Amino acid sequence: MSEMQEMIMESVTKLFDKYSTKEVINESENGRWAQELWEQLVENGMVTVAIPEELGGNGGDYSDALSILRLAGKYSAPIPLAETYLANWILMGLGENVTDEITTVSCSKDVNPIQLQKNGDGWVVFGSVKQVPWARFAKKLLVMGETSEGSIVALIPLKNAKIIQGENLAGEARDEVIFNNVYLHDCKTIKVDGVLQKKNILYGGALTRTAMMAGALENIMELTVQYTNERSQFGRPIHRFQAVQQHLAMLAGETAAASTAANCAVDSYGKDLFTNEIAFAKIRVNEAAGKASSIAHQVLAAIGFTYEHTLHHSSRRLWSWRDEFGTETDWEQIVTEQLVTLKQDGLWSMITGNENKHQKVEL
Amino acid sequence: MSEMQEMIMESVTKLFDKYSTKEVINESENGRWAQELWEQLVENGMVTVAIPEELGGNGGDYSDALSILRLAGKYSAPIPLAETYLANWILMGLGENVTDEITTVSCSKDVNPIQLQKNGDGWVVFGSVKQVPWARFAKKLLVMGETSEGSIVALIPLKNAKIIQGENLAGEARDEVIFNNVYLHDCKTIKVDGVLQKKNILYGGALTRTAMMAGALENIMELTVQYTNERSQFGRPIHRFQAVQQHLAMLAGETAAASTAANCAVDSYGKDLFTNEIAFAKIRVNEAAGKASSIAHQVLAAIGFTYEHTLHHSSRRLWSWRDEFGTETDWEQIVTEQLVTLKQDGLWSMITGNENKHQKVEL
Amino acid sequence: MKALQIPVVDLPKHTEDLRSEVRQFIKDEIASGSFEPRCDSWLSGFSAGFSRKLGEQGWIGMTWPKKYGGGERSSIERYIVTEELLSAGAPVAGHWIADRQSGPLFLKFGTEEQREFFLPKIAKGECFFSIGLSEPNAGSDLAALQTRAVKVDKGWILNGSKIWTSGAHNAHYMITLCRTSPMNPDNRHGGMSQLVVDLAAPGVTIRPIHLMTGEHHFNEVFMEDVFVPDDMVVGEIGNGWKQGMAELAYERSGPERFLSTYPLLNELTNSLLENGDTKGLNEVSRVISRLWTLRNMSLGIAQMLEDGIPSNIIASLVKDQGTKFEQEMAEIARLIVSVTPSTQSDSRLGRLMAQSILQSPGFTLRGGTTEILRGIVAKGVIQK
Amino acid sequence: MKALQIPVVDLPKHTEDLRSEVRQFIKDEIASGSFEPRCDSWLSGFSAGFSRKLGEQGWIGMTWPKKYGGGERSSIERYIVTEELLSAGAPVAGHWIADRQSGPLFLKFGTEEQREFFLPKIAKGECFFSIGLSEPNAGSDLAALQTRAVKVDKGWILNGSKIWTSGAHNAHYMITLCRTSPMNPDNRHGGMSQLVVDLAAPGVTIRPIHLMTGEHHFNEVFMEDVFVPDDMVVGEIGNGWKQGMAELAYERSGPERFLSTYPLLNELTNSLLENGDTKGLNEVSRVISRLWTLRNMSLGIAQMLEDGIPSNIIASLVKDQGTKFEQEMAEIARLIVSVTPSTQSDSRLGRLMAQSILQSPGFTLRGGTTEILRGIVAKGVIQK
Repeated sequence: MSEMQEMIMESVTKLFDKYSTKEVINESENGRWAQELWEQLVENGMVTVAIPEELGGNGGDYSDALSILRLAGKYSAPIPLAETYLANWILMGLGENVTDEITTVSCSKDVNPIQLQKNGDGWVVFGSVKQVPWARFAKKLLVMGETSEGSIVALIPLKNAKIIQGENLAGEARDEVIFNNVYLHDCKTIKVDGVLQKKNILYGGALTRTAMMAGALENIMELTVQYTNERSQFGRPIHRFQAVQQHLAMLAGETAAASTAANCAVDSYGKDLFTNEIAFAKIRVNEAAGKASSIAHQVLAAIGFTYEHTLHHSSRRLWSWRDEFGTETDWEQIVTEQLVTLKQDGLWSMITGNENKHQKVEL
Repeated sequence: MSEMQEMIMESVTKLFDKYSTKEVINESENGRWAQELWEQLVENGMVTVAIPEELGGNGGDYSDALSILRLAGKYSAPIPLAETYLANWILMGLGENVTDEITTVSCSKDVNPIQLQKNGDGWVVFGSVKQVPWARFAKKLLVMGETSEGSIVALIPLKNAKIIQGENLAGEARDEVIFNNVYLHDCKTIKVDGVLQKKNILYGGALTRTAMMAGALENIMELTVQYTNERSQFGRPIHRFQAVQQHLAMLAGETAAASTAANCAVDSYGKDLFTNEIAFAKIRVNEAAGKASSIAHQVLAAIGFTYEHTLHHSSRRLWSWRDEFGTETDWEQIVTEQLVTLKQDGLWSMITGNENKHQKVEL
Repeated sequence: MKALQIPVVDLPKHTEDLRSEVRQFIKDEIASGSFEPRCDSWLSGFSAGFSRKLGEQGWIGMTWPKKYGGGERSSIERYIVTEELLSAGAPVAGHWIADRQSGPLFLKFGTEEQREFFLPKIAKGECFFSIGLSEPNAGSDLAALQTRAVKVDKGWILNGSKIWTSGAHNAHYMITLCRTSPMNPDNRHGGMSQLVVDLAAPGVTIRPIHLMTGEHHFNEVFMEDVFVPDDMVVGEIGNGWKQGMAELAYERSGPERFLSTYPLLNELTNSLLENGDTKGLNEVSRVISRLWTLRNMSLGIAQMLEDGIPSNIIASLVKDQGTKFEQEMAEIARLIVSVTPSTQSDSRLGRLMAQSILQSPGFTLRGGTTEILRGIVAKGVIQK
Repeated sequence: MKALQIPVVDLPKHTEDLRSEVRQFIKDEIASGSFEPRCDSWLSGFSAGFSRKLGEQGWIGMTWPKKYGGGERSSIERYIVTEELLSAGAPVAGHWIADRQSGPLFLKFGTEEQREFFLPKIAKGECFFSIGLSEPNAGSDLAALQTRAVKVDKGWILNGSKIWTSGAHNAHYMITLCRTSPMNPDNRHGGMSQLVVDLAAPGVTIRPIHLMTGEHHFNEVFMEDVFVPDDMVVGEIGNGWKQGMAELAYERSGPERFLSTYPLLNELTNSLLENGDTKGLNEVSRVISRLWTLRNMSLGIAQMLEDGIPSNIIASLVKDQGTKFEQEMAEIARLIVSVTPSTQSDSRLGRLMAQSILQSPGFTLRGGTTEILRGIVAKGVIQK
């Protein structure tokens, strides 16, 4: 980690410490928008990271942005930071200016494109988009669309959309957005290769989730270590029990594995947007999410199962995020599409990344 | 268990204690036939159990026979007792007389029928049968066959067959038997429904393996308990370590589960030859085989990994037997064939066995 | 390994009628909209009305003597009713503890007056119980508990608090383990007693403990100078630990230890059948094999209880395996079908998945953690 | 959780040439029939000829100073050569311990004379070592060892025996941990030293320990009045325990801790590809994700070693996960393909499955059992 990055991390940590508190998180589950948290991030220029200044961004690279997301995951920040990053990166890839408005992108792995029909200066929009994080609070939605002239990426204002509120297992807003022949004149549309852009959103989205999950796992690990240090039973701290030690070691193993997998995926993203690394990482981190949550809850026992404790901020998010932008099963199918192209004895090269490297895709 | 059965078990236990010793088992792996063991079983009438006297058997029921097989499994008896039982039960089902000669049946789940052509008083036999337990020592092979007039079950003398020696992971003889247009005049053939009889062999064979595996697991459990009692480390018996206790408990769990599954399958066999219980049991016992072997080897550590110790007599047999007469995957496919016939919410009745009971099949 | 032997239960022919009755009853209830099947319904499915209906059917206190309102039926018959209700995800939380633990406790240790007073009400589904065991600083180490009762004229004055008491907010009474004499370090488990606390009595405060799901099933119960009359002492003063352990033993091997997520398995199977997904059904086949085995083990233990054969080790072992199975069920399902789990999902499968995942941490904690159970099993097999 | 941080290693561009070289070498060797790929080849694949050829290539002692016959290359370069050899199932058991442990031990603790004498021979692939640690009654509790050396003129007289010494029957020397002063109960690990025993010396007897597979890789080594000259003492007298532990640390995180069954995964994938079995490949995808993660963790640790950053906790953690992975590989494969595992199978897949299953108990025992490793990890994360 560069010195610059360490400084950013330090100030973001302070910010989350102050504005992404237990109360803010619980309140957000009751439907309150974490206004101050978002505003502070905007003010500190943390919403348009990994985007050059000439496109309206704050500079930095993907690694910076994903380190921030990792902290957002660790602190259960109840805001669509990942989605805003993702939307901006997509726009950047298309040479468009970005924004620090609250922007969101569906986290479902298969979203049907919405329909747009040219009408004078504007568009008539029709369709519904499920699993949209924080749509009820967001200003804009980035989504794939179809027009009479082919596929587009659309950046659509949400003010006239119908929102059906929903939530994931962690109580994070995951709304359905419905456009019922809405007329919009301020909708940005960019012609694209539809298949490629859909893939772009899926891979980018999965990457954000691996980083956030690595952060949440770090939090679970810290809470568990802390608990085993503080809690005594039969007259000694419970980390002295061999059964607890076995749990701790397995938890450490899953946490470290997820961290490494996420870091490697992040590292690969700067070189190529569609790497096997992202697929491998999402599978491995998803697996870690289930195992680690289960271990931590077992160790923290009844206490960790209450709303009062904060363990569930992370465990419930892990259970949610592992399904967002693709489950293990979904990503296994994607990896399998690569596998079937291998020659005999070609697997090792795929794992070591020395052959079968994809060409860097120009978007 | 009836008093009669307890008496039989007691005497069979004594017999195995004396004739299925470590040395006999190791010798058999070097190619020596456990002559005395087999002869003693024959002399004591233990080779034709669960067959009425009028067909040449010694009476008793399936439960008696499978209890003997369980002991054979526990003692790693290196003889085709299961196969002789199975062949005799098939013959009995067809109303034929049985024999106490060494008889065998392939333990592969998919054997192609051999071809038989009528020639005067005898038959010309062509085909090969893989995975035939102890074929090199057996007198006869029971196998499915095809004639110009349809499917048969054939009981074929092995004296003119070509035998290619093979072995399973436990070093038990699993030979290939090849008939290269062999002319035989003393080959018993019985016309049958081919599909049904093949199924009959598969279910019956799987049942024998679940019983034997339950026995082997019992042995593993006993060896492990004994070891943890005797072995000390850091100044105390290792069963005092919580990590060892966790292993012991899981091992006990797998052993008890396998035992129950096998017993229930045995219990069902007397009522119906093709029950779901046999499928469930083979899947569950197979699963237990892998888990239990792994735990026991972990606990017994280096000592249990040597040829000198007897743990491998059971663990290697478990690794072999779980593949014989169908792996978990094979039996899952068979259960799935049942599942697809269920109505909505019909699963519970299948598990409790209250509906969807198969008709008792007449063979 | 005699310690691990479990009998095979061939359910008597006549029980089929009972099972059919229960199935018909459940079918009618679902048809009438009385409940929606849900996971873990024996903790989270409270319905006083449903409990009363079961009481009317004679399905509470089934094994108890008729003179106390029981049915004098066998453990196996009770087992059948229980497993049918749980597999259907029916709301049985109300009377659950009274039927499973409190009733048997009164039968074993209670006075004739207590039996006559409590058992008929319980059997009617009109009187619910809680168990007051855990305390804030005495997790698995129950000997450390602090709640104490002091003898006064005609009764006891009780002070202290209990935690994790499920259903206390719906229950009428709580059987409370407390110290009636100070702890003796040489006999940490001595000096405890069991008192029946009327939860409506002055001095009792019940505060909800919300689960991480937001649901309210557990409570903290505070007792401040609560007067408990002498006739509300269960069994002997000083024998509470032993009695409490006996009470816990009833918990260990029932179908509730592997059926908590069965409604999910059922719905998953429905969905796979509908989609003709044989790959998914292959995975379900393996799950069924485990479940079938667990059920047969559990049935065998019910038979052992009926026959008076000790089954503590096996019961612990079945609970360990069963609760792990319940947890795995949720994890397995999400990899087989492409449904997003959410408590507000449009699809029942999505809702059942969410319930299973969110409730799952509790399965291997309640009634003895995995670690405690494994310790019991290991010591049991070593000693035999 | 700084303790769990592992750097991401971007392999330098120039290492691609090295990797290609190794791949070409292996390809040629296989083509010439020099070896058949097998599982667990670093324990069970002995070929003195192959070791010599690797020495000729400069692939033994790669990181050592050139003056001792080394290559002065980076840990990462050594890593690449190692992982290529292991993934191909090449027979590297001969020089394995000398390259991985004995050489580094001499570099760290040996005398100049010892380095000059041993290291060039090792690097040529002509001098093999064993490690004499375990004893019949001192499993994981090494402090209890009984082998002792008594000082005499110009050297030591050694008596005792070692067990589980892998490759002793092929090796030239054994680095033997022994007591050089009696055990002090207050400092159980003091008073031990490391001596280099010439396995051809009078008084040394090597007896095979056959594995349950029938294979011979391990031995019992008996030492009866064996004279060890003073110049064969490694490091300081009395410092043997610490040195021995440092020696073990080299063992923990290399690719040999997760690649032992890789040849099976490769052949499995070949077979699934041939049969167009996408269902099977889906399962392989998950396995690959685990393997890819383990490799990146292990590579990160190699980088930490290079940079002098302590990595004992992470290394233990990777070994724990990696060896479990090796075991699971065998179990997963048999459920995906319908091939009967047998050491004499006609199909390579069947043979590799058999090797994996039969060797698998050893993976989680050697170099520290799972239980020991988890204790190290737990204590490590608690202290940070």
